[in-house]
Amino acid sequence: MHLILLLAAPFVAALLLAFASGKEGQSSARLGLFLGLLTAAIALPLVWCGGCVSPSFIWFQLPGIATPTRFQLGVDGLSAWLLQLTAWLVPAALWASRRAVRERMREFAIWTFLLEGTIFGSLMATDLVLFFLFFEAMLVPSFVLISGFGGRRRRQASLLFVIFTALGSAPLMIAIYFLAKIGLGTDLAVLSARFGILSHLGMLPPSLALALFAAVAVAFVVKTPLLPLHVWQAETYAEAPAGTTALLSGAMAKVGVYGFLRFVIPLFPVEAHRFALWFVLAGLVAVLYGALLALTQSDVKRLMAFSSLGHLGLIVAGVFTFTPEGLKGAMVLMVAHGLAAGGIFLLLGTLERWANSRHLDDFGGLAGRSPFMATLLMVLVLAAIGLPGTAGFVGEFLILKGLWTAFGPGVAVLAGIGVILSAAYALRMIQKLLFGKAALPLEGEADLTTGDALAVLPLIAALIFLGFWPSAVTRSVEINLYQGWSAPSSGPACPFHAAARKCCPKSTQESADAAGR
Amino acid sequence: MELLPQIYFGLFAVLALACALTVLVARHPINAAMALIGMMTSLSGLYAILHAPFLAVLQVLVYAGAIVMLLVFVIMVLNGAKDDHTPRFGSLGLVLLIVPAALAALLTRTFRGETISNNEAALRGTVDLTGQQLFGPTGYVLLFEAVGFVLLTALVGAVLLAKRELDSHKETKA
Amino acid sequence: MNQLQNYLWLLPVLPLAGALLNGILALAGADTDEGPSRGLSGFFGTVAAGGAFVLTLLLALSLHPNAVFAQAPWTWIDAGSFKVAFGFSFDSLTAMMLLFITGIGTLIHFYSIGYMAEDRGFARFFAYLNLFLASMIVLVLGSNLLMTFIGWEGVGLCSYLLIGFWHKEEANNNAARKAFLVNRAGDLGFLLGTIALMALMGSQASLEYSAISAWFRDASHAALFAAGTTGAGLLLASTLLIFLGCTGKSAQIPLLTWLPDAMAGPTPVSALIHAATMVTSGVYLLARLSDMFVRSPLTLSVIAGVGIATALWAAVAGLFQNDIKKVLAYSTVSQLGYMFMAAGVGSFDASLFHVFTHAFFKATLFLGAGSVIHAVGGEQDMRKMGGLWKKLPLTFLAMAAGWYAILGLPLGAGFWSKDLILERAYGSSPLLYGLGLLTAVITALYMTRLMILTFFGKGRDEKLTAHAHEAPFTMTLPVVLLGLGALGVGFFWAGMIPGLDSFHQMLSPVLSPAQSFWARGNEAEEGSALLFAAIGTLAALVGAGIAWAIWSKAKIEAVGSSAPKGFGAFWTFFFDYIHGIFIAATKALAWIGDKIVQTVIFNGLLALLIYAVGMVGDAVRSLQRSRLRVNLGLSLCGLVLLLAFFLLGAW
Amino acid sequence: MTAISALNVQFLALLLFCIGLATTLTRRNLFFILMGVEIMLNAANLSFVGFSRTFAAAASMEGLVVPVFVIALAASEACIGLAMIILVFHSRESVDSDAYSRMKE
Repeated sequence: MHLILLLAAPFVAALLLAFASGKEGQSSARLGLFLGLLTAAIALPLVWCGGCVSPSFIWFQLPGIATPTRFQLGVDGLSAWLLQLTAWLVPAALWASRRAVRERMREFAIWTFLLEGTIFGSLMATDLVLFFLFFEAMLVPSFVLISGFGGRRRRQASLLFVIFTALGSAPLMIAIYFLAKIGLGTDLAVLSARFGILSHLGMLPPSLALALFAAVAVAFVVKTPLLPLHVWQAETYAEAPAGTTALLSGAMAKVGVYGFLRFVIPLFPVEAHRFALWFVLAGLVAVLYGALLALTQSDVKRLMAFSSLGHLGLIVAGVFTFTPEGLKGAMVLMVAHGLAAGGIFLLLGTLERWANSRHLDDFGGLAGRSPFMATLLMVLVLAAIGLPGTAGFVGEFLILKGLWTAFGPGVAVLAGIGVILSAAYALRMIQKLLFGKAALPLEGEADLTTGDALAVLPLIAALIFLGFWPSAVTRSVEINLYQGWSAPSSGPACPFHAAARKCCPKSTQESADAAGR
Repeated sequence: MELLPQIYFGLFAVLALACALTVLVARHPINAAMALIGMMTSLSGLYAILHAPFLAVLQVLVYAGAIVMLLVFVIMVLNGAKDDHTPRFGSLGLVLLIVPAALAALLTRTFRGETISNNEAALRGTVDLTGQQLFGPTGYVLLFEAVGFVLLTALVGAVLLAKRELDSHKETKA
Repeated sequence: MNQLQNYLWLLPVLPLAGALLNGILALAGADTDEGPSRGLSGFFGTVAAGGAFVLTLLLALSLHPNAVFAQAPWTWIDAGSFKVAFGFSFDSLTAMMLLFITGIGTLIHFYSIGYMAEDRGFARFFAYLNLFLASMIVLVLGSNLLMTFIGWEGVGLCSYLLIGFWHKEEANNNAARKAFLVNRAGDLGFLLGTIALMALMGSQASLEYSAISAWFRDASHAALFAAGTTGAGLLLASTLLIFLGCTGKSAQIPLLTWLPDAMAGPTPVSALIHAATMVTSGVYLLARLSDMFVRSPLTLSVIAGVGIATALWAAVAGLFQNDIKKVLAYSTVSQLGYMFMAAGVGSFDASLFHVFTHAFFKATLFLGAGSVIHAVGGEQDMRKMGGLWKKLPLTFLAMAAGWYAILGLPLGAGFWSKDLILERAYGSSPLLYGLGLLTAVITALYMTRLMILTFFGKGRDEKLTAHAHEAPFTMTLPVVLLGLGALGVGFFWAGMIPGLDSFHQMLSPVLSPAQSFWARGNEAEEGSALLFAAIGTLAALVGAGIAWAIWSKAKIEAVGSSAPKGFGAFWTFFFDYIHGIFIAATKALAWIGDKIVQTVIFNGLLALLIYAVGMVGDAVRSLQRSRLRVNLGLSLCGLVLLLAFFLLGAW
Repeated sequence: MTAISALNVQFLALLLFCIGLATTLTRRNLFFILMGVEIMLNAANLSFVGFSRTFAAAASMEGLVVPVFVIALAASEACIGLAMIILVFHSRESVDSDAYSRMKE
């Protein structure tokens, strides 16, 4: 029931806001903050509960599929922290946006809650159809948020975003139907247990398995994004309102990585291992490419967008090392990047409002004008580049170690160069924004008030806390609902066959054998 | 095999077809509307001999009595909706006749050899039984309510549409 | 007294608390005209540093020579079989490092109260300084490589913040950024080296220093990295990569360009971070991992080579500088080169001893220079100074003590440590010894030049020197104390005087296994200690004499900026040019990525796609635009076709 | 009951449906289009009633319930449709469906 309550909470919040008076932005923001915190409070116990599943009931029947689609929610170590991340970013984003959105705050909050709800749904769904429903529904609130509250080129950006992500997930839909058709339903637990063995035992033509794998993977490649399907990202992140960008990069992009962890790898262990190196390389290309492009950007939000591209590339690379370090590092880095990038985007939103510009050259000397803002931004940027003592470092180190273990030093060095470059662009940004002399007179309040800082301070606190106690994340990863992806607790990268075997525990192996006969 | 129902069936069937064809080819909408009434009435007769008296009455009351009358009313309001400059059939329209013809041929071919027969145990569709079916425990109460809402919405919508029209007329006149 | 070891965590927490307090003070007082109370933040900052010093002293006194205080409050990283503790360990090496770090740190905090008194960012400065001290303590106190790395990057961050302390000047910011980035390149080496080390140790991988030492000391593991195996490659990679990290932090070739630029920061910062403590952490790390390094002779010879090359290069570069702080910066680089050379010949204890003495005399010199700069109103160009010894007698005396020590004149601190290094270098290779001696001559040359230009002759710029006056008590006291230290601390290990080797005794539990392992492989020739001392003194005197001959009577004019020109510039900025190549390459790549890949390829493809879709859409729309019935008819056609397909297909 | 062939009812419904469809497709007058739709709805109703006679007992009533709803919906459809015709007739002075094809412009 807890999970259903959690899923319902954002939708109920949106409904409540819809009934509330929208005349005063301030009171809408307060209501939104309150409801967001309430939702986050509901999500909080999940960190301790480990794996839990809601009661399941039959939802509807897909035509042509024997097994019904079930409405069931599940949370385990993989999703619990991403849920936390989303749940806590939402109140922060709402609170930080209140001065920028002003009187349209109610609408902004409603759509933000809807976005939160759909992200929750896709993180909790244990059925492919249910997942796909939420995964696609995510587009609607984000489209409205971008095109309704965004910057000057918001319409192009929102269209680009929706077209790319919708096209990307279209093959996923076909693949889901196909999987359901051959794989005894759409329930993830069943499917992941049986489908792997089907392809492993050669009952599935390899080319078909490959096509399905590609269809599923491409949806998440777009969402994450990885090169070359990242074209929508910079434009979208730059034009979306700051609060939404924080959610897009902080939470929604993680759903892409989550998709790899929850669907691609459990369903296609053989293919995933076969193409692991390619995914790692794609991730590293994204790391280097993102860092290099971030070095040349003059638009702060675009700069941070490319930085996100790089970080997510590193995360994907970590996932595809198939080592416990790589996976855990990816998890920690996901949380860390969500917090840090989310916070940075929120602060950049305030800066954008002050300067009425996003151009780096229009800024300068903020450290003298607004020391509080400068301090917070500095801390967040340092966290983003993975300074030890923040969660990002643990993630990056573990991923580096995983890369070295799985693919040797060359790959690790490539990733490391990306890490250096990330410091280069981050410091360039810091220098242009905070130091030197002021370029343009800024409008607005002199500095962040304590109230404004409240949106960001918890993020910083969490970053530092997880920097010293990352076990909170890494231990929970070991709790996994499905057999599909069990993090190997020791030993090197699982080889081809071992992985396939791992995906099929005994009981299901027998049943699959029976099915085979 | 009783003869009387057969005769009635043939009569009503021919009548319905003739009326429908009249609608298809009629020049003036008012003629078509009259033919439509004829078709509705003959269908009502068919329902009656198919043991569905409630539907037969409903058909006459709602369809022939209300819907087509509304149609006629609007045609009259719009002054016969004279469209002398509108040809009866476009040249394109004739080409499109292929579609229904093909559909008819296709389905006829499909069902020609089928054997379906009436069931002796079928119940008679009286008001009583139909009502029980509608509102019974396994019934359609929710759907019925929903349809009620749809009707209400249609009513309000029609009023709004027509009212806006009237308002705009007032404005243009003023 | 053993209860004390439960308070290890307090060592970094004390300055951290100071940093937080000062940070809050700085932010809270930001919108007032005066800024936060200077007395309060100076007090907090200094007390936090002093508290750490007192605690270190108590811990060091209660530490048995062979014992280790250890504390690991929790498991930090937990990824399956790979676990890293959040642990502190306090052994004699740590004790030695911490004593001078916190001791000199406290003095410099005290000095800063005077030096920064006029500055608006007083509280911020103390926050950074305290944060630096906390990071440095973590660096030294950490019980494993990753704990050290927290401090390692932490001090890098503080260095960044403090170099760019006066952030309105673009030059300072650039210097700060350069320092951070060059360090980051080194830090990557550190991390990758750590990972390589774990790969080498395999299933027993642990990052705890005690475990690493034990692993390498265990003779049964020698086969794992015997020549020709993958293990040998891993060992080489690991040691070289970690050494790369050390070159970054300790400004050695090739990652040394940041340190001279780092002089943009306030002078106490230069003294504390960029002379006495942070830059020596590379040497500390080598000593910490000495058991590993001695098993890779190739790496050690690389270290020795890099060390002497850096020492010589930086000493020559020091000759070309006119900025008083730049001279000291290159001098620091040069002295660090000495330390690395010592480590490279397997004499970790000698290298650490030089770290220790160097901390005192270089801090003296920097703080003295700071007093001079303070006295002449912020001018740093030596060519404009002169004749200051009458006006700043105390400062002059202290700096003279520093000068005496760095030259290695008898009984000064540098005399003992430098001679020890040269002696050990001779035992390893006469070439190293010769180059080291040459460096000593040049060191004497530029240091004497500095003293002459600053303190002797006539004041060359009356405007500056006329009103020069001795700094306040808070500034002179630390300078004098450190000056005394520069003269006296050498007696902790006065090799020629029997009984005076407490420093050596203290470190031997940590370092002797590695050094004796090394000594077994490298039979050193023994020379007469007295002879080495005499030659060393002679070299210093020669250098000083030449300098006196050239500059005491020379007419010096201050023209243009204080940066060197001509060949001096080429020599000084040689490595900047090389770094420039990398920067240019990165920029070119970024340009290609931005303008070609992103704009032309990706956005071009996107535009093409948009165009194609638009065209198809237009085409289809023109079909749709015709009559309603046609649309309906067409869709029905489709329906009929579908029906036909299924119905007829079924037959 | 057995008097009337169930198949013939279906064929009648099919023919009616096709005539309605033809009316909708070929006529250009909006009124005729609307009337064609009504014919098609009626044909569907007839089909439902015809099939309902082939079931036994309570199941035979199901087919008689659907037309009730269809009739209700047809009423609302006519209601809205006619209102719209009035609306567009006033704006275009024509009931030619081709004249309305470009609703957008």
